Amino acid sequence: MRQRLTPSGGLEGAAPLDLELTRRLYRAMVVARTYDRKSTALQKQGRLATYAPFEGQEAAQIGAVAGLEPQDWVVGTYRDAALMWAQGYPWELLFAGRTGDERGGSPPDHINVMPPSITVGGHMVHAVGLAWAEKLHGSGRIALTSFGDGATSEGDFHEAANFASVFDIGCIFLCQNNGYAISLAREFQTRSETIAQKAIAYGMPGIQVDGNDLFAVYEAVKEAADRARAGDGPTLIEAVTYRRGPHTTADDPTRYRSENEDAGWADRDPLERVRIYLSERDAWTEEWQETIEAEAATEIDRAIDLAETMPPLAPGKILDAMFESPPAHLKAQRAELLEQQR
Amino acid sequence: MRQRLTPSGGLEGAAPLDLELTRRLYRAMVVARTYDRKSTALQKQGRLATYAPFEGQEAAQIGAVAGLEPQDWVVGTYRDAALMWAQGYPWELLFAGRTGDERGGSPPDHINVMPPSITVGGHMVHAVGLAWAEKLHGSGRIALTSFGDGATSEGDFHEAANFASVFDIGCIFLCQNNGYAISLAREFQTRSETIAQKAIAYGMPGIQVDGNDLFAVYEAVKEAADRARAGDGPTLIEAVTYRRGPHTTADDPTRYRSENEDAGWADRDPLERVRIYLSERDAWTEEWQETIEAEAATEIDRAIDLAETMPPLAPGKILDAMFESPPAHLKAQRAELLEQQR
Amino acid sequence: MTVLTMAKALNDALDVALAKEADVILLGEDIGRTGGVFRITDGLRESHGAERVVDTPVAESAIVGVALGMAVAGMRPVAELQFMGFSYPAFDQVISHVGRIRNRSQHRFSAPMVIRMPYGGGIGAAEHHSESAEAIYAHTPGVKVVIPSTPYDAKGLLLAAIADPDPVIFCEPIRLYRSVKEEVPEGWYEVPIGEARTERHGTDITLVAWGAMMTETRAAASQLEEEGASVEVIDLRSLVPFDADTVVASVEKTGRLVVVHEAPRTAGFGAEVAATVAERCLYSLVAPVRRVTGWDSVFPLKRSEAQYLPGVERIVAAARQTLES
Amino acid sequence: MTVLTMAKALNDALDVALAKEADVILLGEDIGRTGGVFRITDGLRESHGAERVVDTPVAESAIVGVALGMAVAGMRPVAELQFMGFSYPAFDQVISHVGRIRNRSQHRFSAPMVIRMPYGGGIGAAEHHSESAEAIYAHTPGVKVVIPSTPYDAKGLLLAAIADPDPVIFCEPIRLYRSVKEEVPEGWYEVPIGEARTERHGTDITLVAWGAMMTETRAAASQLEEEGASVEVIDLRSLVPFDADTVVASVEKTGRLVVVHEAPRTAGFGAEVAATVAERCLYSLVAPVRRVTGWDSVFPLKRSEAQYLPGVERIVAAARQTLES
Ligand SMILES: Cc1ncc(C[n+]2csc(CCOP(=O)(O)OP(=O)(O)O)c2C)c(N)n1
Ligand SMILES: Cc1ncc(C[n+]2csc(CCOP(=O)(O)OP(=O)(O)O)c2C)c(N)n1
Ligand SMILES: [Mg+2]
Ligand SMILES: [Mg+2]
Repeated sequence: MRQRLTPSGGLEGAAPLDLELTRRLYRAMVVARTYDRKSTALQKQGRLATYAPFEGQEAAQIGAVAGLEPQDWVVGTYRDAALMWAQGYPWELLFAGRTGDERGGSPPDHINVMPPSITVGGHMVHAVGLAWAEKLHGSGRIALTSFGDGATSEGDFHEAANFASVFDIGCIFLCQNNGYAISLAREFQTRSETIAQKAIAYGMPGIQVDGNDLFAVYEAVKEAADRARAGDGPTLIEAVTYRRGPHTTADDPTRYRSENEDAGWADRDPLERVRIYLSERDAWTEEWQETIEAEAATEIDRAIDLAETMPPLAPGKILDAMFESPPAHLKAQRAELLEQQR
Repeated sequence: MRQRLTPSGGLEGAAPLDLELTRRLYRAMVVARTYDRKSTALQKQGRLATYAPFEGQEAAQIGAVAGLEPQDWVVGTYRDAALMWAQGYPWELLFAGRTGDERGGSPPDHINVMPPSITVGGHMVHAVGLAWAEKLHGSGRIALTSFGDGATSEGDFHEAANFASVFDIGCIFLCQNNGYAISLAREFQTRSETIAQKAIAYGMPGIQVDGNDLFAVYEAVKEAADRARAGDGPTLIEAVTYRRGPHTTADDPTRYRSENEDAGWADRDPLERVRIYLSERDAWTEEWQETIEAEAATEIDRAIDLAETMPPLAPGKILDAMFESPPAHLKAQRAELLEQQR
Repeated sequence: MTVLTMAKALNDALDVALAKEADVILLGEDIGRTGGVFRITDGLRESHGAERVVDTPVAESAIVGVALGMAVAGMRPVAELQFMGFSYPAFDQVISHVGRIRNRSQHRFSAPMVIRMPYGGGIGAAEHHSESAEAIYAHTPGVKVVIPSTPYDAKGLLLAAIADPDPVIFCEPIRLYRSVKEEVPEGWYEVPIGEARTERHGTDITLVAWGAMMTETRAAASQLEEEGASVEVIDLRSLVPFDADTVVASVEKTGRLVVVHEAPRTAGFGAEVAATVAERCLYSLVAPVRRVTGWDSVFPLKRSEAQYLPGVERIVAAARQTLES
Repeated sequence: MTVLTMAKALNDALDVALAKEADVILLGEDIGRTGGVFRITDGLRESHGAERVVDTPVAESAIVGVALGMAVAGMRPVAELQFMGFSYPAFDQVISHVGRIRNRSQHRFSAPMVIRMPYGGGIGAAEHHSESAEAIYAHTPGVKVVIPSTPYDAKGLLLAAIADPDPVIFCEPIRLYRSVKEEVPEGWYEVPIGEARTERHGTDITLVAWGAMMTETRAAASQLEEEGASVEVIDLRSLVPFDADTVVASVEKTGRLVVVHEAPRTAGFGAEVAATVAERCLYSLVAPVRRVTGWDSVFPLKRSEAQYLPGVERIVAAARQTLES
């Protein structure tokens, strides 16, 4: 398992990122964690629908995007808010989605990030298609698709990986192995010792990295991105991390895992090791921490505000995006719907 | 790639089967080839529907069953007539199926062979379920599922293999890599150098054998069967062979492969090397060859006769096996059908 | 007799089946250690063992296909798919194999198995968690389709499904899991598959519904009765076999039909009900048939859910129009 | 104008589309080197290159899901599934993603793509090669469903489908690929999706059908005309959008309706047609609606095929009964 930054903040080899960028990414992880914890809090207040926390996976998500170009496609899941945000998906839309508003799935025009995939497995083939189209268009863009350890059991994972390798598609398969698929521990999900070794089935490079290590994740993704852009095809990256929280706010992890297991991972916090790394290089101070936490709080509160003050979708709108323009039967049903609303 | 019997009939190591059994299996391959060639001939006469010839794959099929017990489950495909027959599926039913008669899918009660799978990929999960049930019943039975190189691209292959390994199911995955999926050459189907290495994705043993080598196939299956019966789970076996004929009688291989390629494989005929092996040990003679060919012809002709003289399914029968007993709507439709027949 | 929610009644049915029949086995995602996302299998792993209440990897096609293999080998698998919206990856197994193995083998092999799936909306869930695709399964030859609307029926129908010699798609209305309680007998009892239940007898109009929409339909019926109409309410309970006789007999009496379902309208099962009436008792109809259904759209997210779900008002309005003509 | 079979007309449409639109790409099993099992893509790989006519591995879910990704990124993929019976492994992609991406993203992303699939029986094929599951796709929100019955419509509808901003399930009746020829214009022309075609005008009875069953329906109409009935024949051509107005206007005129389809009866699209009529023009109906359809069974193998397929006699008989009442 590749590691560049040890849990205690020690560096192996040369730093892959300069201090300034490292600070930016550290800050991004702080903002992401703020969003994540805030979402859980809001859900408890009934202001958001069920939420899937990603605490513990910040490095895997922020580090991955650091290895991409701004116009590359990102196709992630319900647990990838940080990943999507890092590639330009606005927090307010991520919140909006969780309030149960369709507009949360509609990123700004120039943002090449798909709405979060709610089904497990089905989105990876889309990433392959996106990257394939970019290849044919010669845009130089690639795609990264993120998924969990559980998703690797779905047939679509297999079909996506095989297509990508057969056609040399510039698609990065980023598996955030967070130890669980809801209640099923990784060891019961598959018998392969690593997820990375599944790449062998496709004659594709497979890399296992410490998913709580910002540098290692960045490096692996950058390497895979360079290969993809060069036309040398896909890479499977297993980022070994841990889902610190419940599967979703509706889940009770005590039913299937022990407190001490969680504790063990607390020491491997993805933010803490970067903090130590920075502070040892005088690039982190208490004051700065307070500043960025305050900024994060403001940024997230603003986003919540935007999401919650969005006027509801106008009545009938739910029928307006089934097709580019509604056929007669949907127009008629829309009229029925408006009739009923009165 | 494991090999025990070279194309020129040379033996590597000790013979895994005694001469008598080897003669029986050779004879079986002769009968199978007779069935196969006869089927193509009958199809040309319009007496059978489209047929998928297996010439060249006799050792893979006959050798595999030699490694099983009579009550083990066999779950194969449209190209596995020899495999199914070797495990007890009567020729006349295999013919009947090809004449377009549902009864061809109904083997005798004590025969644990599923009707041939027409869809690619979907049948492997059934084999896992069969073996799982036998395991729970403690019957000592296992299952072998056969499929092609193309089938390994289907999601169901992946899901079946993963389930089998996660639950230590006694299921043997026999891939007859015959070089093509209809027109798609193996090299374009997947980038993994071997099919056998796909086993690594499941932490499962994977074995590549010369599929035209009766001994090597037998040995690999026997080894996998012993492991399965011992409760040690599944094995993936890649039998490297070649589809000498067209995909089906409706296919024209000249559109996608060259004559000389075919020629190359003629030298690797699965029957010929066993013949040489036997004759070098005075266990094969011209007369015996003539005898078994004559017997094969009689056996196959008898089977055709049985299939062709089967009275057609009685009118309405096509609705009688949708459920154990037809519900009211099917009874009514049955009456409508009989009405219309008059 | 004990008073149970539908969730508990289903849990009880599975418990009873596991205890009675050694070949019953439960397969699904998170059904063991957590007892399922809706806790329908709560406690069963503890009481019947991990070998019989199996937590599977995340692979629906394998769950159903493996269950089919088990059924062929003599077991009685009950597969849980976490939501109907996640049953689609297994659709090929259902339509290509589960519904066909008996016919393919002319009775030599069969698939006595149940595929349970929570379905329907109304709980403000994420996309794919509010599906009503029962018509798709009803159009799939060789499988039965059952949808209970009460705890009593839920237990009895599930036990009947487990005892059935053929595969049953068992749709569980999420909204009803814990919203109603009723007396449910202990032990094994069966509610026959293929029989609709006439819940309320009336002479002016027939309301046909199933699953979660029974709640709104019952409320609409009460309101209409207050307005002086005599309303007959039929809970279909099974879509396959579809108890057409009960519906036809009712419409022959009332002359009026409103069908209610949550699924999209076009080619929904309401069309089958309406078509059957137009074929079999056209001359009894004194008013056009009406369908009160979901729209031909994706089930919307939380904030717009109410715009999609057929409510009491829509049913009442459609019934009034029908009664007026 | 040249006289073409439907197979050639479809091949021509794809050729024209590939030539006109650089973003059109064809994906499927064996569509390149062999030109497809039905030779619909014959010669296209040679003329447009292996990059645009792509032979894929055997994986339907990927074919459809990858096509969706391509469409989102601005291409116009046309996926071929070898037979409708092999479209089911891709069903999750169709119902969960292809039909939803536009709504999920509120128009930000869309899927202008076509999924072609040969469908229907009558050629004595093996199991799974004779499916008619059009009603399942018609019940899938967000996709259009098109079924031509003539070479002219086949080319025009396929080009319209390729030009359509939304996904289209394009069902090709296997039996008609080479059974009929007609004049087909050269170059690009479109037949509007969502418009039924009234093929024969009459006043006594309306026959509605689509796809391969148009052959039997036409023959039945001629026979009925010989018997003195004035028959209106409607080829639906599109199931989604369903041209209800044309059917309703016709039944308002004739007062009689027989719907014909090859698919199983229960919850087939014939039910939607019948239900629409029972809703919208009940008072015009002078006779019960009748459905002449396949049975609620698996499509049988060669020797029993004739027992399943609705034949001219069955259609004529149903129409006679309808005319007599
Ligand atoms: C096709 C499908 N099956 C089942 C589910 C229900 N489900 C939601 S998340 C989940 C577990 C996924 O685990 P993993 O892939 O490891 O991702 P994680 O939640 O751990 O990030 C399951 C089974 C689903 N959403 N889609
Ligand atoms: C699910 C599915 N997709 C496509 C087909 C059409 N088809 C029949 S055989 C075949 C190729 C299979 O190749 P392989 O698995 O190598 O087996 P082989 O025919 O070579 O024995 C295809 C694509 C099918 N029968 N089922
Ligand atoms: Mg996980
Ligand atoms: Mg092959």
